[in-house]
Amino acid sequence: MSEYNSMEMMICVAARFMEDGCSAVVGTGAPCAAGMLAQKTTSPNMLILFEAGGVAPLLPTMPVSVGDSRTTWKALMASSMTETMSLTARGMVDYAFLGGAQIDKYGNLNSTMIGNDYRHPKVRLPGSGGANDLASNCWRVMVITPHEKRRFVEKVDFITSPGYLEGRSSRDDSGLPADTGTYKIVTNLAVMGFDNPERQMEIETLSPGVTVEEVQENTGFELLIKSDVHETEPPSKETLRILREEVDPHKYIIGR
Amino acid sequence: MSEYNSMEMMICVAARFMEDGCSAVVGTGAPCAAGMLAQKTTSPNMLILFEAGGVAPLLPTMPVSVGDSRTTWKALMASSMTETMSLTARGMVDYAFLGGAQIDKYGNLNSTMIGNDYRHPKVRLPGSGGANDLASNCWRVMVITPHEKRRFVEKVDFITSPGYLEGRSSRDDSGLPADTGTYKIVTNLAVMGFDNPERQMEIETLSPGVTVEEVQENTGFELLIKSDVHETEPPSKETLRILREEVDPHKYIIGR
Amino acid sequence: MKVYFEGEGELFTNPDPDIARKHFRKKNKTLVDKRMKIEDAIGKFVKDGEYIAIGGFGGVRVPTALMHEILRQGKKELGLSGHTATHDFQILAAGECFNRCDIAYIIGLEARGISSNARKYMESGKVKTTEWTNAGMAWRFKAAALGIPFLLGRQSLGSDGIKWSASKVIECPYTSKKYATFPALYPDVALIHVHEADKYGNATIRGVSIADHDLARAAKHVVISCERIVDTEEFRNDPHKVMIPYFCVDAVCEIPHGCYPGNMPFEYFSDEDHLKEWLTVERDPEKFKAFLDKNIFSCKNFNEYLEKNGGLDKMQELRKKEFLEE
Amino acid sequence: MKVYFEGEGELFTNPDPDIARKHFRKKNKTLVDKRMKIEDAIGKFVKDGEYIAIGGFGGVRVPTALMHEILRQGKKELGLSGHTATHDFQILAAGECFNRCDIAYIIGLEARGISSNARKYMESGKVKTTEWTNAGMAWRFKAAALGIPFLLGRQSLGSDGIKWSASKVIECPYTSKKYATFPALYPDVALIHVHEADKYGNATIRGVSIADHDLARAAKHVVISCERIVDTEEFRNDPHKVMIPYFCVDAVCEIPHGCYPGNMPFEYFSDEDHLKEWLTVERDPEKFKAFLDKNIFSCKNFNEYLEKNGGLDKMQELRKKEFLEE
Repeated sequence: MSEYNSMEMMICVAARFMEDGCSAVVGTGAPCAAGMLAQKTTSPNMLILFEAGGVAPLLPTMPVSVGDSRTTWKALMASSMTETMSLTARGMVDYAFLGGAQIDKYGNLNSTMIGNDYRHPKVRLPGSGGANDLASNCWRVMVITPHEKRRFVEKVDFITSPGYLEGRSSRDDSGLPADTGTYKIVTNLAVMGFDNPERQMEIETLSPGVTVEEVQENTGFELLIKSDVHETEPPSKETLRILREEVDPHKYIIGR
Repeated sequence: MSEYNSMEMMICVAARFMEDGCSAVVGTGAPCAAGMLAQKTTSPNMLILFEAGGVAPLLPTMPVSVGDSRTTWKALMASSMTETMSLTARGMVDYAFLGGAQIDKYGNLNSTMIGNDYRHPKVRLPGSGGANDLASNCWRVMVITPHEKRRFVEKVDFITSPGYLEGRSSRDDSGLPADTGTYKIVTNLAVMGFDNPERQMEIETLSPGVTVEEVQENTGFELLIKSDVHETEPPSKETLRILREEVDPHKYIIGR
Repeated sequence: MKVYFEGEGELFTNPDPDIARKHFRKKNKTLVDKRMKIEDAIGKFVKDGEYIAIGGFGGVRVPTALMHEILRQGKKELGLSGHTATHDFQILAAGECFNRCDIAYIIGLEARGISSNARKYMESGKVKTTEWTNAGMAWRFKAAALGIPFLLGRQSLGSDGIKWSASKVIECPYTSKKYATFPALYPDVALIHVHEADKYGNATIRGVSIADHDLARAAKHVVISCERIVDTEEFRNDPHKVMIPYFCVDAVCEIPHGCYPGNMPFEYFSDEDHLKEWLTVERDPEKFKAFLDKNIFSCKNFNEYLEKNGGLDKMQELRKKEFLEE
Repeated sequence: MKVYFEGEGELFTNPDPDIARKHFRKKNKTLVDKRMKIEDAIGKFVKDGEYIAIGGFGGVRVPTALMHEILRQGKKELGLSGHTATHDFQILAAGECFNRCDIAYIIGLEARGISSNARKYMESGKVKTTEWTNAGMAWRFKAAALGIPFLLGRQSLGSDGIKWSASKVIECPYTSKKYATFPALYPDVALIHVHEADKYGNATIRGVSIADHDLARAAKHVVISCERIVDTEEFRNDPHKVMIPYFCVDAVCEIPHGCYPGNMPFEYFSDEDHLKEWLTVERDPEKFKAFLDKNIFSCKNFNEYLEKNGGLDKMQELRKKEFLEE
């Protein structure tokens, strides 16, 4: 594990899921790095969007805000939030990258509050921002997050951004668009998906040297385990070089 | 009557109703001439709009289309139909100028079809265009039209643009915004309004030399007559000069 | 939440965003060269029986060249969005290309008069119609562009038009007031003439955009004709210019003067004489047939049509007229 | 047409377009000079107890100078649209200016971290909240701008947020599917910082417009601050530039660098050091009070704040950073 840190690993693994020619709304930080890396490796024709209105910029550096001027640097459009959000509603956007303080076994995300009373939160968090919107209308949600027991909970205190809600058909039943939902969770320990009838989080691949038990120990609920679970392919030297030299030379993200 | 023709008279009279600082969506032809004349006389601060998106142009000549490039000549915005129509929906537009093949005693206008079967019209007309939209959402509708019996009918064959529908409160009951409706009908014979509880067409002023009987003879239904009916003030020489020299020097409209 | 009323008009397209979503998901989001010949663009993207919508405003920024090609290729049984349709409607009626129409404004050419041939076609019983308004149609494109099944409005309430529309009148659950609903319109194809486009389909419009911002987003396929192809750098250097992004667009045809005899704002004014000729010659079916043969069916391309109607001299004259230099 | 569900959240503003119509009817459509001092603009148009909305995107194109003035004038009990609110929220929370808030995004400064003071204020029980999303709030402004009482969307469906929103879930009468409704939001005042405006209030924005196109149309009053006043001719010579027309606007304040320490696209980048200082100093209430006194309350105008934080040198440095010349 000494050849790369876990942030580098997560970014490289997440980037790999971006098939060529896909479209994605990315945020600041790791998602943006993953998007930029994908464009330089697996998905040269990827369409990168930012929720405040940046469309297909030639990102010169990492943005500090999803609305800052980097997101429209040599862009094809400096549009609006309404434009980006309506693109997701029309089904034009394949991927959204989201995070949260908590994630549960159905891939629901919480970024609103900790506690059990909305009117009196133990801890107030920022709220949805555009996360709920993207989780509702993009085809697939990607999550890049450190794997911690306090973060991976049986049930989130507040569903800010919907995953599969209570599993099975409950997402569809709520009225959310068909065939959408949380796609992959990329952590320092594993890659997990929901490709099962229960729509529960399931270990698909394990980071090099990590065991199923170790993942389970760091998770607050019981994970499903895919029958063919195997090791996550580590990032190639070339991919790491591109990430370090071209995507994040100042180590804003990968230096964390 | 030899000092001006009836088109000149109607334009001058209609322009007079535009109080200073009002806003109006105008069409091509007489309405546009009335708007331009008002700007040069009674309403120098009038905001002129065109339904296809022209906002506050410095009209160099008469447009041939409500979307042509004259409607955005030195304009403040070359916007969209959505913009103009949403302005009317928000209550930002005082006046709309409309016409039609038929008008009835409640000020309803027909520009869709002649006949009594929509599926088999005797004569197909262009349809609403933006007329219904403007009649629905602008505060006041102005009509400039020749006064003919076949045009002024008891009941229009088809309500394209709503006036007071069946009179009394029926316009409000339909769900149309409160305090809106047909305001003045300016013809070669008279100016008529609807300022009565029945919301029926009522003679307010008569063109010089015209009698109530003459107006009634040219109307297909019984008109109400305002108690203080009097003569329409004829256009002043200065107003006529501006109309002829500055508004329509090529006599596109007033030469008809 | 009450539904007070439902119009009897037929919905010619399905307003369900989920059907559109499946299509849009598959749309190519890659920067690929979409320039093609007009014959190929119309041949590939306008199919008999499909529903088409025309950008611009009747005689303003209309894709005349694309429509002539539809006639030459003999497209039939199209559905048509009659949204502020004037000369565009006249052309497609001349070819009897459509058999159903959402009507906001048809057969007329605004102040210029009525197309007698288009009127005859609409009175022939050959065309199924549903009745709307300009804002109603703009709202329908807006709903589609927003990915929602309908938009509210108060236009149409109380009119006879709403009876022959596919609007419904509902009670607003917030205000308890009546509002009409305008169902999303996702055309199969939109044909839009623009000022400039790059080879990928990024396109910029000057002058009024009418409903084309939303139309380009609502349509399942978009064919762009443009006055000029420009380099993508022009857009990347000023990302406020693009009104229609490339991923909405399927074909780009460079056709200078492609809106003639219409008015292309900031380029050339309408040829009022030629539009008058259309209106006049239509009254005599024999002459009209010859007129169409000459101006459309016998033309190998759009330039031949332009040449037959004054060529470069006329184009320069109309440019001067646009800039009030006549 | 079923209503499946109604959120428990309070509506802080009335979504009825008829109430807004009465106001908009009276708005001045005359070209009058609306330039005024920032003190007068805030004094006249931001009244205690009213509902305000801030343009821009938190740390991008925010009207910092206008917000500082709100604190200096001690405005209280405002309603606030917490739409992509970051540094703007932090400032208004520092002044405890609001007591109710529509929340889409608050207390955080995106990747920079959480404002501990803003969090404390939101956890204090002093602020009533209703929960939304970024698109939900954008939809609410869009509905208001279109003059309709609500807009549909599928965002929020299935989430806990919708329980604390004022959305309703209805059955679409066309598709029989579930959609959430987003009630129109007509703020009493919108504060928007722009690149250029003329003295009448016509305003142009570069970079992303976020929801400001619709916000400017939804608000009953609009106060514009701008980097530069320009002559109206600039707009008349290119009528594609104006995003906010004069008749929406009530006051125009020329305040160069008026968005500092935020990022003004194509002008200057954000001052990340100063934003970090805010986040750091907030953790110590005493220090934070002194910081606010220094940077806001004791400043006679916005230039004094700029001078205290680096003055012209800093402004030039941030301009270089914007153009990647650092």
